[in-house]
Amino acid sequence: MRSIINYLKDIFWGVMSLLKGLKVTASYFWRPGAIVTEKYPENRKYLVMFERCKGELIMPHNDKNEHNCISCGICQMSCPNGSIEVIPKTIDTEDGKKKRILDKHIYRLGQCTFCGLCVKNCPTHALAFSTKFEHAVFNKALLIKVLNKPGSQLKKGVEQ
Amino acid sequence: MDKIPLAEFIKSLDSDLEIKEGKQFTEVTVPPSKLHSLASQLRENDETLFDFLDCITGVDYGHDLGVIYHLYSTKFRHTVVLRTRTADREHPQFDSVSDIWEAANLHEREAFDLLGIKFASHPDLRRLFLNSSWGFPLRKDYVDNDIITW
Amino acid sequence: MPFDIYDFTSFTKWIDTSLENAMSPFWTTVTEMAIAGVLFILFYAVVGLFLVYAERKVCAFVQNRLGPNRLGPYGIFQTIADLIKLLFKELIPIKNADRFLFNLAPYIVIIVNFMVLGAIPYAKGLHAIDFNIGIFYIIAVSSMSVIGVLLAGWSSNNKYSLIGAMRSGAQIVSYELSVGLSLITMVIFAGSMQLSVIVEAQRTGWFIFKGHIPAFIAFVIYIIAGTAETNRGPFDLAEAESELTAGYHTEYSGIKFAFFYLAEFINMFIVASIAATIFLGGWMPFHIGTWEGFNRIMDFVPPFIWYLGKTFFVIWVIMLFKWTFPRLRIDQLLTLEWKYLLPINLVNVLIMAFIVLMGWHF
Amino acid sequence: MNNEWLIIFFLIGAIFVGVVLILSGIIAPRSINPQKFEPYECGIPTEGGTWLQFNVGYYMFAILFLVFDVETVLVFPWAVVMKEVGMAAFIEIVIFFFILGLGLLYAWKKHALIWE
Amino acid sequence: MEEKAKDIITDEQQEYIINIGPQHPSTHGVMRLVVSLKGEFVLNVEPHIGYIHRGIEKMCESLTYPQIIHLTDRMDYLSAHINNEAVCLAVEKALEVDIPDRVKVIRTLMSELTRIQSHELFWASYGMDLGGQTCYFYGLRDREMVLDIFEETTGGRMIVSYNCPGGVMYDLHPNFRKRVKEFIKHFRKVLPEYDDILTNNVIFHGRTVGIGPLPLKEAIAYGITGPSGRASGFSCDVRKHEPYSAYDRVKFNEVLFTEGDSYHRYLARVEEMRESMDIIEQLIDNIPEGPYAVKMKPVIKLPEGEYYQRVETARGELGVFIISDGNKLPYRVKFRTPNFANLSVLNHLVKGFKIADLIAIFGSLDFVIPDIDR
Repeated sequence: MRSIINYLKDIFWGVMSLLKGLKVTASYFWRPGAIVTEKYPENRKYLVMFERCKGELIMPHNDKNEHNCISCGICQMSCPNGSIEVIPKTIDTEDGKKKRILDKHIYRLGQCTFCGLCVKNCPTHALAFSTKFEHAVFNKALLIKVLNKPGSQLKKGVEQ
Repeated sequence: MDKIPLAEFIKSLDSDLEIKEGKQFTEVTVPPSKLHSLASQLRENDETLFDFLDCITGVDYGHDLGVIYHLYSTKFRHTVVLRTRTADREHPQFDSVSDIWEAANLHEREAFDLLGIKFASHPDLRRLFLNSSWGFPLRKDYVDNDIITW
Repeated sequence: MPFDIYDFTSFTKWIDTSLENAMSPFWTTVTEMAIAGVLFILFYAVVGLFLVYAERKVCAFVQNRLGPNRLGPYGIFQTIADLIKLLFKELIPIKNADRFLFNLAPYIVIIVNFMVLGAIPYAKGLHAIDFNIGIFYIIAVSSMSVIGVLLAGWSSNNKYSLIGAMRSGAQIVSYELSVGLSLITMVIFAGSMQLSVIVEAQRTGWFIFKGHIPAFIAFVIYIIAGTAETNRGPFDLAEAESELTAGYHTEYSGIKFAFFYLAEFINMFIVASIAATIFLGGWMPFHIGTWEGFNRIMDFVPPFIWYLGKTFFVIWVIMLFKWTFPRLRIDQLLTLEWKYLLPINLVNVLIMAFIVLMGWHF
Repeated sequence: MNNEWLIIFFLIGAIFVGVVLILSGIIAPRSINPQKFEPYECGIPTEGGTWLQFNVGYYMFAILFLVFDVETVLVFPWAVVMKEVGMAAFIEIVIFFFILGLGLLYAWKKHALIWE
Repeated sequence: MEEKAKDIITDEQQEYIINIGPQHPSTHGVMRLVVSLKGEFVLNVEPHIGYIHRGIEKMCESLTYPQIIHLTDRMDYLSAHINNEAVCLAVEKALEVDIPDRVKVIRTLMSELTRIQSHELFWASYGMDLGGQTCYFYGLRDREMVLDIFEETTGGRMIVSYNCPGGVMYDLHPNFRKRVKEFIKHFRKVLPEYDDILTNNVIFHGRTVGIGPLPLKEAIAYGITGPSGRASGFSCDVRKHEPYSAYDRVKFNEVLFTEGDSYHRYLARVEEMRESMDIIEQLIDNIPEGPYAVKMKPVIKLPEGEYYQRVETARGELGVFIISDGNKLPYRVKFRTPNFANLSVLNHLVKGFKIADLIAIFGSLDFVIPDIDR
């Protein structure tokens, strides 16, 4: 007798548990408001990324085409993967001294792991992360970027 | 069990052992020949009861190869570090502790794979990650021939 | 009766007579068969494409997603695009496979589909074959699709497929019984195995309401066993994705895979339409007692729509099963059948017989 | 409508599959690569044969199924005439199902209903 | 013909060998299990690993301590933050730096959020392993909320790289508290749905209860830690026994069961999500003010010696063992990763169960393959 009651109980609880599960899924089916899909390519125009999002490394330039990089090479040293290469050049300043300025700041996006050590360690805040996250390219060579814009200058007042 | 009695207790098991109080744990240096017997004593003894093998680390000390065992007791919540080393770089061999702790099986295979340290009477000593023609990459004299440069 | 306004009998009769006037009886039959064949292929394709789309949308909504939404409004052309893609895919012959059986398997599953589809009453007069042993025939033929699955798995020369095939064998030996017994319950009630008679008997009320508790139990068992027979939902052991990657159709590529995919959906449609026909009154409209105004409004909905509505409701339920429950293990599958469904079914048949005998039904 | 209509459904099924297969065979591309014809086993060549003797484990179920399926076939005609014959038919089927149920119970208690 | 007959006879004695992986839906990564079967029953399982071995331990020997941290993200990518924390704690312990309270609380909060998102993914993928595909989407839906919290504060979603020796890289985002509270509120609401759809489901019970039982003695001997070990009754929560960061100031229960089967391994994780929410609720309203990092020397050199630090990741005990020779580069770094240790028990557990149970057991141990391979 006991076993028959248990048997019926099993059936009852089994069916109840299944119905509970069905209740959840069916309720979601009738609630289109719960849909969380991001309509990604369409929402590009009004897509707002979080301000700290580590999309890719950039070197902010102001409107006079000036950057903060003094080509000290700390970012290059602190990068764990060797994705940064700072190529300095020496120029003669107006008062006749030799001065080391940035020639090329090469950034290999394909090697970057977005650890943020370069941005954190930069003494002059010359580097930052942009929120651009669409990195797909057809040619690997395009992943090697030069961060300083052509003809850019060191911002006045940034100490060497 | 406190730290001091633990060291003393291990000393009482074998007075030849070199025992020192490290910053964190009691550290015992064992000659390879005594390793297995000491490990099984530590495991079985009611005073120590190191029933949990935390970690086995193979180390290349330059000229010596060594293995470091972190043992932990789930009852007394204390840890002991066993160290052993050998100068034989060609055929470094220690006794396997995988019969004392089953967990040692994979850890020892890993040490064999990456450092070439053999463990006698290990049930299944094969390369774990790498294929058999590979060198032993965690050795300090390992030279990688296929470094890919960008 | 007011709801016979949509009667296809006169329409088919008219075609028949006008054809007979034009040609000899033999050619009349051939032409009729050709027309029916084309219509059924069209129906098959449309239902298949729609069900694939519906499945995607149902599962997407259940999972808080949008589902296909790129091709056409709400992505309705997605399945057509998929079909075209599958047509353009390479058919890969597998090394050492049993070539004959490998190619035979998709034929079997599709032919079985067609043979069952022909025996289903879609509306009054829209009924290709009306056997007096209709239920018997449907049970017999529809269970053959599992043989296609078995052959596909066996012939593929693939270990996953073989295990999948063996599992489908287990499914044959279990859920056949439950389907049969739950339909027997309703045969007792209707006193006939002819589908058109059964539908006609539900003019005064659907069997699921007339037969109340035992009919409802039979309905639930039928849905469970039918889901199992179609290799779907929590019973998709033969293609158990997480263990056997794709099970019996691992090695099928391109359009051959599409056949199995399509057959699975049409099988689901068949199960649902049998459930709709036998339990939910087929193409009969929904009536409430003697409430004439309501009944009259219901009558104006065409019977084909009623039939489709009921069928798609059952399909929706079966789809929810798939997207809610975890998969059963092989021994759970057999336990469910032999220890739960079969005894309940046997008792249910007796209860139903007793109720019919006593006239306790509505 | 006659029963020879079955043939037409058999035929349209076969024609449907055949035509689509031929169509696909014409328009689908073909490329030869020996690796592609290997059976899929997660990208690793298979070890050992595929068609080995395989322990399917539902032998007892298959026998039981045979028994019960034959019984079901017997019950169908009964179900059709149940209403007309009345009480006698009901009593008969109770006895029939009782014996059948005993058989199932026997198998159950003998642990034949356990997957092995 | 004769030859063929001979083949069949010899075949009879063979086991039926099947590869599961490296390209398989339920190995959660590139891992290969060579399974010997007899019918549907598993005779033996041999894991073949190393498909994504990257030699992190070797790489660490040529990187400075702050640089090592970003590699640990890649081991157990689902407990990325906790892995980072382990290295930081080891370095800080070696240098005997005093860590501000704020950092401790931030780290604890982040660790617990990490644990929740990891267990959510476990729940999601375990449901999918057993065929309940919808679970996957519900789990990911709620996990996205945690990832949003991470992204807002750290800039990374999964690979956060938020720790640095001496503190964290940036301060918490002003929205952090609000978002966490929103998430907890939402999550408390959906957890009963999780239970309805999977935990209490009768099919799920049938699939997992009593499958792959692991007694306490064996759990300890095999070194099974984390929720898998605690399901067997092995009290191995490092947060309880060797509290680090702010775990000594919060109250929480160590989730312990005794059965140790797949169901309880699963249940331990679900319960841990509740415990983690409790911890977060205790801390979220009283994050102390203060600096978010201590100023460290630009070049971190650990004094000569050996340093061992245990932390509790979402999968078990992670041990970071650093041998320093006083340079800025470590001499040897060893990660005692939880998944590597847990892997050793797999063969022992699945013997005699069916191939479907293999998936259930494998899933319930919750492997992250890069953590095994390192």
